[in-house]
Amino acid sequence: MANDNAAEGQSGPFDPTTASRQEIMATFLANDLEDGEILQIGAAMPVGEVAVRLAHFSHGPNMELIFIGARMNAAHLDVLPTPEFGWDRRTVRWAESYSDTGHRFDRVKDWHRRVFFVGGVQVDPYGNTNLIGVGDDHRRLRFRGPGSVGTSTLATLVGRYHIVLNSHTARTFVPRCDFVSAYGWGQGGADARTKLGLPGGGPKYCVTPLGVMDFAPDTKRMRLRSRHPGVSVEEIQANTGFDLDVGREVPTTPLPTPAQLEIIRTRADRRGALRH
Amino acid sequence: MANDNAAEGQSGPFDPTTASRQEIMATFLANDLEDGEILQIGAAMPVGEVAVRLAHFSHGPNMELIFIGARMNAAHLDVLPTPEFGWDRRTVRWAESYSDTGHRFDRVKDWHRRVFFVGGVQVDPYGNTNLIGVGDDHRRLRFRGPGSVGTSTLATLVGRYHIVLNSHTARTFVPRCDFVSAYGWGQGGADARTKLGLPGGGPKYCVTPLGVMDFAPDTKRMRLRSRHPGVSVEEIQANTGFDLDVGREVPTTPLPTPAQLEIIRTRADRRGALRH
Amino acid sequence: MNTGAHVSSATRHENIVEEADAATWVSDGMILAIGDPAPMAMIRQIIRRGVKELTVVGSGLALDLLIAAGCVRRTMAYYVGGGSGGAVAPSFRRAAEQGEIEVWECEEGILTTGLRAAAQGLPFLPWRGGVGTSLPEVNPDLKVIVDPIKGQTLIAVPAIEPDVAILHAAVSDAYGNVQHCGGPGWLDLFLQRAADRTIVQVEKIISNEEIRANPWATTIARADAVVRAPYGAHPFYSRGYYVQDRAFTRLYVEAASAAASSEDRSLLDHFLARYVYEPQTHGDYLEAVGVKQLIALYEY
Amino acid sequence: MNTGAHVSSATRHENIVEEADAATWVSDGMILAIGDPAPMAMIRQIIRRGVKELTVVGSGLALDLLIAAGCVRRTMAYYVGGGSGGAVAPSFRRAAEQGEIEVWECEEGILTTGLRAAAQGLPFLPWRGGVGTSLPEVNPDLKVIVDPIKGQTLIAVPAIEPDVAILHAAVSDAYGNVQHCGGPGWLDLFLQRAADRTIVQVEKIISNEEIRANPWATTIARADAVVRAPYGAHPFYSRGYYVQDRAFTRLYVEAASAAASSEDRSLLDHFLARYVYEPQTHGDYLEAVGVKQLIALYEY
Repeated sequence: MANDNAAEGQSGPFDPTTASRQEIMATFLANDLEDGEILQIGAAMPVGEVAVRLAHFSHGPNMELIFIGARMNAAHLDVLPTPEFGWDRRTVRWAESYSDTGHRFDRVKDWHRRVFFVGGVQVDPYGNTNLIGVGDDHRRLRFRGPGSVGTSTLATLVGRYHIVLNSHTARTFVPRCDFVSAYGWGQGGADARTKLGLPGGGPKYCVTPLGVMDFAPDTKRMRLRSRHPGVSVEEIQANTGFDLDVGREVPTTPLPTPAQLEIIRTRADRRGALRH
Repeated sequence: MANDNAAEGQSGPFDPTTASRQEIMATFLANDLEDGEILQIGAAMPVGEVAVRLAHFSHGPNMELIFIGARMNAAHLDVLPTPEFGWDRRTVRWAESYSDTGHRFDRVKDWHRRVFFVGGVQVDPYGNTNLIGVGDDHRRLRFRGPGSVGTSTLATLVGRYHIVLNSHTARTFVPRCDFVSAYGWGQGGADARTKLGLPGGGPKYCVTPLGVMDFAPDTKRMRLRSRHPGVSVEEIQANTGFDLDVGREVPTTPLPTPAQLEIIRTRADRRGALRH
Repeated sequence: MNTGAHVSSATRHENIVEEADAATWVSDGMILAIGDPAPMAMIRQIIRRGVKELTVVGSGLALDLLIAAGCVRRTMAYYVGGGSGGAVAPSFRRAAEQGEIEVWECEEGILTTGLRAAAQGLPFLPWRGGVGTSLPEVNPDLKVIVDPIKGQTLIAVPAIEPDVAILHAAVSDAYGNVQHCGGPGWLDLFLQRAADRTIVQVEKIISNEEIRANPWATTIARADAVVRAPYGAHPFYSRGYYVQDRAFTRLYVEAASAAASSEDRSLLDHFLARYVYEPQTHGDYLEAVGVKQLIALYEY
Repeated sequence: MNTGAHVSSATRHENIVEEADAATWVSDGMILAIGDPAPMAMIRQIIRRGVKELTVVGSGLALDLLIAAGCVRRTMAYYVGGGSGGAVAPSFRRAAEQGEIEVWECEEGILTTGLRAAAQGLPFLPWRGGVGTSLPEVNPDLKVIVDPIKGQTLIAVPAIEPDVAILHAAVSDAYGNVQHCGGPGWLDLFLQRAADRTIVQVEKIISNEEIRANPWATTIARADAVVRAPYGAHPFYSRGYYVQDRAFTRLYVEAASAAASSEDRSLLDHFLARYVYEPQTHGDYLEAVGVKQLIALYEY
């Protein structure tokens, strides 16, 4: 267990106070993931990738990791390299199956066990996200986004998902998305998803380099859950384009334990993508 | 060409007058099949199987033969054994691809080039066929049929199909099918299929041990096209439970040429399933 | 959420289940899907347990045996032929004609469509095959619809969602990564995707390393249970291992035909006693068949 | 019907087509689907021909190059990322923001559904993913419907029917029996099934006997044309052969980004001239890249 390594303490080689913000983000997400869950990891999502590996190596020996079409379980391996080669053959180096032979989305029955991470060029107070673009007129956007990828479908069906953003600014956190590519909690309310018949559990956390947000159970409006070490509530609010619900006391996001940091730095993120 | 072997003539080892009725049926069907077509062959359809092989070996080097999930081209082979082992692995012995990996019916775009043969426990004057059963009440049939297999879909979509029956009796040829599992020409009329939006070309011939029927272009009602050698028009009509349209003169179904009979007996039907 | 950080030394669970335990997944009134090649070891175990009132998505003589043993209330089958023994499987034919079972009349394209709807989490999918036929009349679950885009006539097929699918395959690792030899069976992957849970009986368990040596050959990732059943499809074929035992299936068809036509069940009851009820396990069944008969079926 | 009996000595036709001839299958205004790995040899040849007003079902930098070269009127893409070079592909971004191309806004599940509808000969298929989003608002071809069985809200996706799909794969025989190495690309089989005609460019033609030695490995049966194109996916990966040439794609992204942001097309025009217009054939292109660069990309 984590505390086994506590003796190494704060000054050891994996001193938690040396954790970067991205390492803190990955640890927070890893702590949410449960053994037996299915993790689908998109391209260019280093925080999510490391979170998944950390969970898999620390407490998730029955997790299934899906990188692109390759489904793997690597709990028995000392290390799992990031599939830096994109879609070439080595992505499936550790795979046990390859789902991409022309029947994608042909079994969503176990997607209640599936968790994924979604990004966005905009996110609103109800966790709706936008990868389409920014502007009033879809035919002439001010900023054209990359497109919805598979997020509309995944957000509809998976057990839960987390919004993970590389930056936290008022340009990203907007009162209302210009377009919604992944439906989160719509206009709010506990029934925001059930009234549309959406089976998936919706967004649970929104994790950024400044802190962690969640959604109030009744209104499903975003609230500040924790701030990362060294970040103030004011800084977060100032970089958020709408009023965040903030409790009386906002705790600090937990640091990784030394054991977790050791796994991150020696096995889950060997290339050090999150180190700085 | 066929006539190359004509010198061997009527008294050679492949004397056409020795052709069995089933060999005549297979030859008639083979003559209808064109090079480049895709032939889907169901189980327990020996006449159809031999017809396909005869066409493939004689004039169809670009045909694709589909036995169960196995797609093959065997024009280069001297012989193609009947897949007598059902669905075991040897069915695909000559295959070039195997389509049955969970995406059946996922490409019907080339089905206009596909031809198949359908049987039935009943057939009506408009070429509708019934594999469901006989009786008034579906919940208590007098005779329970085997079920529709894939014929409802195939009959809807393929370029054309032929009804091939092992027996020709008034019990099978009925004024109206108790149930229709494969829609042929409905209630008749040239627009019987287009008015339902069915893309397939419908049944072309109905071939039995007594003769060959087709469908009048305007009414799509069944008419007698030819009788097999030794069969009279009266015998056919007496064994048909409705009035067959009969022209002034009903020709005899053509015999196989010696060359065709040689292919049947030495390559297409080596086991002699049709010999008697 | 897990509260706080945790590093666990737990290891990966294996999915190997004993046949008797796996059979308890199937209980009265469920929708059971059986694959092709037929998972006969499990089917015999289910009959032994005396499960009743099943709706069975299946075909052929394996389905017929379940009907003969009184396990079935409803069939969802597009074809119930009698193998080499006749055009229609005997017990199915008799039970359907007597009204003892309900036939959810369908067709291959329609069944496939309903299974796909379940697998995709959709309440229905449309299909064109069967427009104009009697299928929507004799099966009120099939609705004739006008499509919302082009106004064409189609059939809306409701999701078909088996509680349990049971399949037979060549090999699996201990974690349920299944690889077929010579391709998966006819509808098997459709059944697996549509079902809530899937049990795969296999000829052999192989190492995880062997699976990972060729992940593209994995046909089912993480079956919920794998059951060790060498010769487990007997009397039917298992690709890469053995062919159908036609003498044996003929024995069954004769017994079942006699029961169906003459109402004399003695031959059938004898068959069921000897080959289903008396063997306590799949191993006992194989002893009853005899190793000489089994090895005579090896593919060549 | 063929009149009378005939025994012909004709032999089987081969499906091998030269790249220049295959490119003539694509003409102005068509719907063109391009696979992943990207069939770059054919794409360069299509650009050389000056085809215009295409609707392209595709993604990523291959699509971006077609836009940069002025071939595209409309995109049907769920993701047009910039590879390692940025979040959004530069030419796509600029053309969309300027209104020079029309974006048929979709998403992976929705695109897949529309392709499947075409492949199954259906006017539409329903999908749940995207309910509640802006997709049906910004793409009027997507209709929000109430399902006829259970009354649930779904999205009806019309059939997406490419005139031609062009893919890249490992090997094929002369008759168009294609076998991928390491699995077919992401949407490739959906594209092939939906398209009227499919061209597959391959690293290598192999014998029919090699195909028949493992028919289960055949991913596309009888592609309408196969084009010999060793290194034909360069600068992208080809599984089992080579990895992406990141230095080369960076070159393109820099050139295209400069054109998009500063309206200075000189770098981009130079890139297009050197690597697309000046080489007359795929062989010429490979000479321009250089064999040293190519062999440095071999997988390890």
